[in-house]
Amino acid sequence: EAGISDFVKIANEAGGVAGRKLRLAYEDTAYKVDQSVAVFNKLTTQNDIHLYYGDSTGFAKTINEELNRRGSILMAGASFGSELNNPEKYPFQFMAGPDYVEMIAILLEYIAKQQKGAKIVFVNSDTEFGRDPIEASVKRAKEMGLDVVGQIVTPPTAVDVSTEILKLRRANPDFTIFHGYVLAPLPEFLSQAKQLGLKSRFMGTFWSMDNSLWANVGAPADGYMGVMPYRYYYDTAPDAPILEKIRKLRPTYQATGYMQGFLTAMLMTEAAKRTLEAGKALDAKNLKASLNTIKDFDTGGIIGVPISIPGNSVPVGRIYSYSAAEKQMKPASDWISLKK
Amino acid sequence: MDWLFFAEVTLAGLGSGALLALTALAFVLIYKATRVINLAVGEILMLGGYLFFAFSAGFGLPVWAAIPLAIAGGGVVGALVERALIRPMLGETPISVFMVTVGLGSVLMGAVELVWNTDPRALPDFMGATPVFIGEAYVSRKIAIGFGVAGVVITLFLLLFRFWRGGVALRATASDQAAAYSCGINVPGVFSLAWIVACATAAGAGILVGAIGGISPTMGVFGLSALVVVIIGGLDSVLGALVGGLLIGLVEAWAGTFLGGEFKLVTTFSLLIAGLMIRPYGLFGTVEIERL
Amino acid sequence: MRIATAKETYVADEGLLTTNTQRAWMIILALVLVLAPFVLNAYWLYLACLVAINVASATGLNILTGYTGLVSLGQAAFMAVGAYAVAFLDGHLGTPFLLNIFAAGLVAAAVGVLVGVPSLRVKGLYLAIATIAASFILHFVFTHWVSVTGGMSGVNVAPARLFGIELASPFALYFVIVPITAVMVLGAANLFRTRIGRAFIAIRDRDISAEVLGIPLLQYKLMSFALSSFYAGVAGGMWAYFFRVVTPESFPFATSIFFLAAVIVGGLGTILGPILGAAFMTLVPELLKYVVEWLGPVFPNAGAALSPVRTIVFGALIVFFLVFEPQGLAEIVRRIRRFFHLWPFKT
Amino acid sequence: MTRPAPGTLAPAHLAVSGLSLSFGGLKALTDVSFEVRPGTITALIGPNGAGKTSLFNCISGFYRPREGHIRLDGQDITHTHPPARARAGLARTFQNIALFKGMTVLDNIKLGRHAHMRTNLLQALAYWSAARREEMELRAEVERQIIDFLEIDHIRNKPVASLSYGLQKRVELARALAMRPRLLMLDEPVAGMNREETEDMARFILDVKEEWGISILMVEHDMGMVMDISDHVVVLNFGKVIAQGPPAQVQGDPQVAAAYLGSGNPAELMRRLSAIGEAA
Amino acid sequence: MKMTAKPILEISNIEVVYNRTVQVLRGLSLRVEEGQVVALLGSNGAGKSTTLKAVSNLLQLEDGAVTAGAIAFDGAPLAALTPHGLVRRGLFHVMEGRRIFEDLTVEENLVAATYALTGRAGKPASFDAVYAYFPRLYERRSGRAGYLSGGEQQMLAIGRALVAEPKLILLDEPSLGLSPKLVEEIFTIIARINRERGVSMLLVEQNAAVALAVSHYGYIMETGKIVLDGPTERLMADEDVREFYLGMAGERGEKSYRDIKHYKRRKRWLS
Ligand SMILES: Nc1ncnc2c1ncn2[C@@H]1O[C@H](COP(=O)(O)OP(=O)(O)OP(=O)(O)O)[C@@H](O)[C@H]1O
Ligand SMILES: Nc1ncnc2c1ncn2[C@@H]1O[C@H](COP(=O)(O)OP(=O)(O)OP(=O)(O)O)[C@@H](O)[C@H]1O
Ligand SMILES: [Mg+2]
Ligand SMILES: [Mg+2]
Repeated sequence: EAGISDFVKIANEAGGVAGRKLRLAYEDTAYKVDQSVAVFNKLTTQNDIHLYYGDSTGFAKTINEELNRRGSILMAGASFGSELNNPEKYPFQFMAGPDYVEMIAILLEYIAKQQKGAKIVFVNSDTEFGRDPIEASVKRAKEMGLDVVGQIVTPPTAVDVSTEILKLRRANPDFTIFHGYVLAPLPEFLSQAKQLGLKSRFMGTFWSMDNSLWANVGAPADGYMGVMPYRYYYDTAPDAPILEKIRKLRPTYQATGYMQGFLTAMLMTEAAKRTLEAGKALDAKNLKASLNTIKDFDTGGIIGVPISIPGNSVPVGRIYSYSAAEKQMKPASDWISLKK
Repeated sequence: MDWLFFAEVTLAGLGSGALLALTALAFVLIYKATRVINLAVGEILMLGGYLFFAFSAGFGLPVWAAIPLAIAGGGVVGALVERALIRPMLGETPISVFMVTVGLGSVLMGAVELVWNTDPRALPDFMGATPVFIGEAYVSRKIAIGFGVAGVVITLFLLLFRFWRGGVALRATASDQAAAYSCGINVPGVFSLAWIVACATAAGAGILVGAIGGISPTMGVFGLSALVVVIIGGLDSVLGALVGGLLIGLVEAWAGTFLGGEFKLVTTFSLLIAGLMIRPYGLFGTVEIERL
Repeated sequence: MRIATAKETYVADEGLLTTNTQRAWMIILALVLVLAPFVLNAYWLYLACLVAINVASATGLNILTGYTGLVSLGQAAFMAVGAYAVAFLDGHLGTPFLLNIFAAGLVAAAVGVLVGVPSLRVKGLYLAIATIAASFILHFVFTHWVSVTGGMSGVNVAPARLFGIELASPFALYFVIVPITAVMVLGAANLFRTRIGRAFIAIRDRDISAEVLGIPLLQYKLMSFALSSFYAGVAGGMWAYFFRVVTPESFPFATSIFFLAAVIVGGLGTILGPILGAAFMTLVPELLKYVVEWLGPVFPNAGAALSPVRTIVFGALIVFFLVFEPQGLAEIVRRIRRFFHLWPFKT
Repeated sequence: MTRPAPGTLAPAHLAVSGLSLSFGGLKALTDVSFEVRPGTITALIGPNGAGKTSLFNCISGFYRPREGHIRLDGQDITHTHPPARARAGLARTFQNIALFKGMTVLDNIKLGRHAHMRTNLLQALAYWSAARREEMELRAEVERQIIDFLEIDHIRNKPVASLSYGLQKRVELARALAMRPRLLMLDEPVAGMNREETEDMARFILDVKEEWGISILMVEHDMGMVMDISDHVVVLNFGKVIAQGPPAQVQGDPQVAAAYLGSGNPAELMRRLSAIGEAA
Repeated sequence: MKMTAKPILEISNIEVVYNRTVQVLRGLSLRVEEGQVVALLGSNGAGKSTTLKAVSNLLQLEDGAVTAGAIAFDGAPLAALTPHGLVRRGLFHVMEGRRIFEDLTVEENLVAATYALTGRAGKPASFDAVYAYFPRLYERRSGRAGYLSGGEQQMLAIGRALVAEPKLILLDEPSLGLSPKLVEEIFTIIARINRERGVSMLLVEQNAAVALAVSHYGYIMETGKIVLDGPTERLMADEDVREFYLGMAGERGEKSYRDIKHYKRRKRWLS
């Protein structure tokens, strides 16, 4: 939310979109589907809205029918649900990053480079979020000649994971890929794995990749890796002017969600801009069309490479690894863009 | 079949079962004295975890100070809740009081979110990391410690109710407040005591659970699993809490390992229903008298 | 002669609306309901429909919990069953709207009976927990019976059509949802003027002596379960047509809590209760948004704090009502009525 | 007062033979046999814990006897369900009042008729003519026959919870009468009532017998009343029948006196008690 | 009976209201003197139990309240004391309808009663006396009290009072549901407890004959007021008391229930 509003501010200072100013209407939704739907109806009846930023996968799915019915709004969401990355079913939605399958694909690319035929275990929580990419990823891993030696599912309310650890110990992989967790029970996994001297390295996806999460996990967190589509707040790479702007705007650390929002707003605006410049009406179809025309687009450094949006997602990412010493995620690879 | 593996899984199950039992104890104590199922136990457990977090990570107090403080904090909450919400509900239907605790849980959860926001956190590690080995079998240190603590506390309560007439007072109060008064039992006193002790216990359990699984505003759901335990063991039986806890712990461990994690919940819940059909008041629960 | 006159008075005395003022109010209410959609905007219509759906489900739960004394925390699961039933019928068989809704009720009722079977042996809060267990098991079915439920990703529902008209917008749906709910509420009101309603209440108050007085316990407990989950099923069916997609996440356990809360806050064992309760519990979070907006200038970052505040308010409301008004909103209304002697409902 | 005349109901004949019941080790009833003749009042007396209520519970089907038979008009009902027995014409009141606290007096009484009504779920939901008619008939009948008869019209619409003990007992009787009983079982109908109310209740019981033509089985500790109004007395002690016969005869029985009646003579007792007074 | 002796219980025109709406007691006054047994008679719903609950401070549990008047126990105003405090000071209330703890065993019920002794010096409580008075309870001592028969429960209720060794016992219908023989025994016991241990008693009882026999002084209440009181001898001579409470028809002595007329003569004091 902060990310979006900041971008809007910046954009408007820069003269808005084709002379028009962007207006931001915001409502919190507590990630409850019916809440979100209520908000959607509220906002869309109170203001004439063209671009909408929603929250959960559940909401994206629930509201989709309504979007298609109205055909006036282009929506992006905080969710990277791979299911949403389907232009036929979700014509008027997109996400400012790779979907979960693509995230794991990026991890796999990295692993494949590191070690041929590495042994992999997938660990996911038994939730919609957690199950999302697993099937596809296992398939892909096999295709890539990687050896999937185990799949572990933890119940949604898992606190104690020692039985899962025991399984992991038996499987003894080179890489363990977590999905469907934010933090718990990862620290317990890592520390027990250390206790047992497992050689495996641990990897995760977007939601488990923010620094603040790992701040007071301490030693066990060291070396935890994962895929992140954006640069971090503190990244001072020369080709990232926009991060300078952000740091000026907000002196303190901003979480990865901020970047997500910021980029989403940027892409939406870009789409709107292109639509208006083409002199078309701001309806969902045109917006989406012009969004898909985005090719090798420079995000001002939020993403290290120029991006394109072939479908509903931005299949780009980079591996970071956590350094307990500096309490920061550090780049561990180049930018990896998947080509379909 | 890999027996060592089986043994390790079993041990792990017993370990987490003990934690469940400890939490279940909180339910039992309150029910014994007030015939109330306190669904907020889960949230109080969470609060315990956060209090510990605040005292140790926040104010940087040493662990030996933070733990008792957090537990005491739980007790205080218990006292306040009992005085402000439960006592006015005397004589209302059990459902209403049950619902009050549900509301309470929601309030606590919101409050925690407000203060510490929603993202999960890890507790500073205070249990050390060197793994425990029983024979060949590996046991996570934290689980082992949790098992020890839970075991001691529950045994303590078992002895207490066995040899102390206070146990009678508790049950008398639950059974008929007016009559309890007329026997000279300090009914409000009994109520407060039960709530304070129970909530303190829950807070303590929260520290253990948090140390293992980390803390987050949603960790209250752990209370739900503990509730299953109490129902299987019997709402008003400390022994039931213990046995039920270990039982569920084992079942979950085995189901999780040999069927797969997604089967843990279904298995326990099916077990719950089957169990109730056979013993409607749990393994050790007091059977309600039905007479004409 | 006495009989004749007596009969006269009894008929009147046993009516739902005893006084003319009550009838007058009823008519006014009806008019309001009919005219509402023409004045309300899409947002408020959306809420109106949502309230109606929740009222239907809450009324069902009230039959089971409020009148028969069997506490259930499975209402959400029963709604889900209804919703999936609609999705399946609509998707695979393409049967007509009203039939699907009705069928949804029946399917849910069947499941309800199944879940109710333990209720003969299992009592009170033990039963409540058993229903929780049942609803989690159902949830497992929803996520794993992919061929019917579409698993985690759920199933979509085509817009409802009635007499060739497509009912997609809240405006259109309002005109089917609200009447259906009204009929269901009326049914409940009638039920408790007859022997069956009395039997339910008797079971609530003292089930064993009820049996000795000639009420077959199991049959009636199951009947109550069936009826209440029928209501849930129909509500779920309407929900499905309203949101047009059903996923396991559509009816989380929290929803069951929500309904129990609604019934209790509204007033257990009254017809008016669940109506008020459901409306109240549905609208408060929305009103809260306006409060926050209104506070916007005062606390700039109120928006961010909204969701925890909403959680707190939700809980605080339940607590507040139970502590200060254990009989719920219905009791307040009754007091007002006693004061003014005119109100539509005879509770 | 309009006199009820449900002549359709013939008074029932109850025969209990060789009934035995035990709870774990405790033998509550052993080989109990007795009869209730049509249209008579039979009193069941005995020390506390003798098994009177348990016997009632066996007859109304709440307890399952270990041995023996219960026959109503010759047909064996030992193994039928309680509701079936209610339909067959067994009605009872309870030692510890068992009214439905959530209902008004009227609804409590109406509930008694449940087993004899037909309305099904659908009719009930729609309150169709059938259902409506049935309810109206019931209401009229209850008003005319029962409420007037027991003189409780003034409390018709009160919630039973707020009534005093005596009135609650009367409502219980009303509810039992609404069950169209042919055998009425009363468990301590006048316990906790003073002389005056006892007289009223006695009057009602007699009327029920004489004017409604209903057989009555009654447990009661008030000897004055039992001896005055009952036609036949059965004495139970430790679950066994130790004597039965006409009141006078039973009262004379030394065994009964020893086990149950005590001195049996208030005047004598009063002398003894005040004697204790002097002693101090 | 001299009214000068020190009262252990003094109720001066109290009013009691339930649920802030139903007024039940209307200015009721009554006193129990040290060592006396006082009988309180009255028809159903007169307010006898309410009076006792008011004395033992248990009204608020039923949403009732004393709205006027004062009650003093052993010289001290009662309003200040908690219910359990009262019990520990020696006022024990045997409640109507045998309120025993169903889930506890018989013995545990007695243990619960020992809480009345907290804060009092003296030997540890023993239940021998109780079991001596009620052997039946001894047989069933380890069984759950809820399964006792009505009468057995009544015995247990009174047994608890014995354990508590109070100064004043409030007895609410102790004979309820007891066999004639047991009624005699119980009242003999009551009389003995009073005469031997000097325990004062306020006795609510429907069996007027025995009640008046054991007591020194009697009150008769109707609809929340005392309508007649006096030493028992005088009450037993009263016309109405004889007819309505003792069932004596004029001179003919005991009258039979069989020849009760269908009309009722109304009590003089009600008109
Ligand atoms: N459900 C039960 N479980 C165990 N014991 C029971 C049960 N019901 C009754 N009893 C025992 O059986 C005996 C008879 O009980 P019952 O109630 O029939 O006596 P009663 O004749 O009715 O006595 P009272 O005149 O006091 O009511 C008593 O000793 C009682 O404790
Ligand atoms: N909890 C209550 N709420 C409302 N009214 C009550 C309550 N308890 C008693 N009453 C009313 O107060 C009046 C007196 O009740 P109480 O029980 O004191 O009478 P009683 O003299 O003890 O009668 P009984 O001889 O039947 O015990 C009755 O009319 C009763 O309806
Ligand atoms: Mg009995
Ligand atoms: Mg009384």
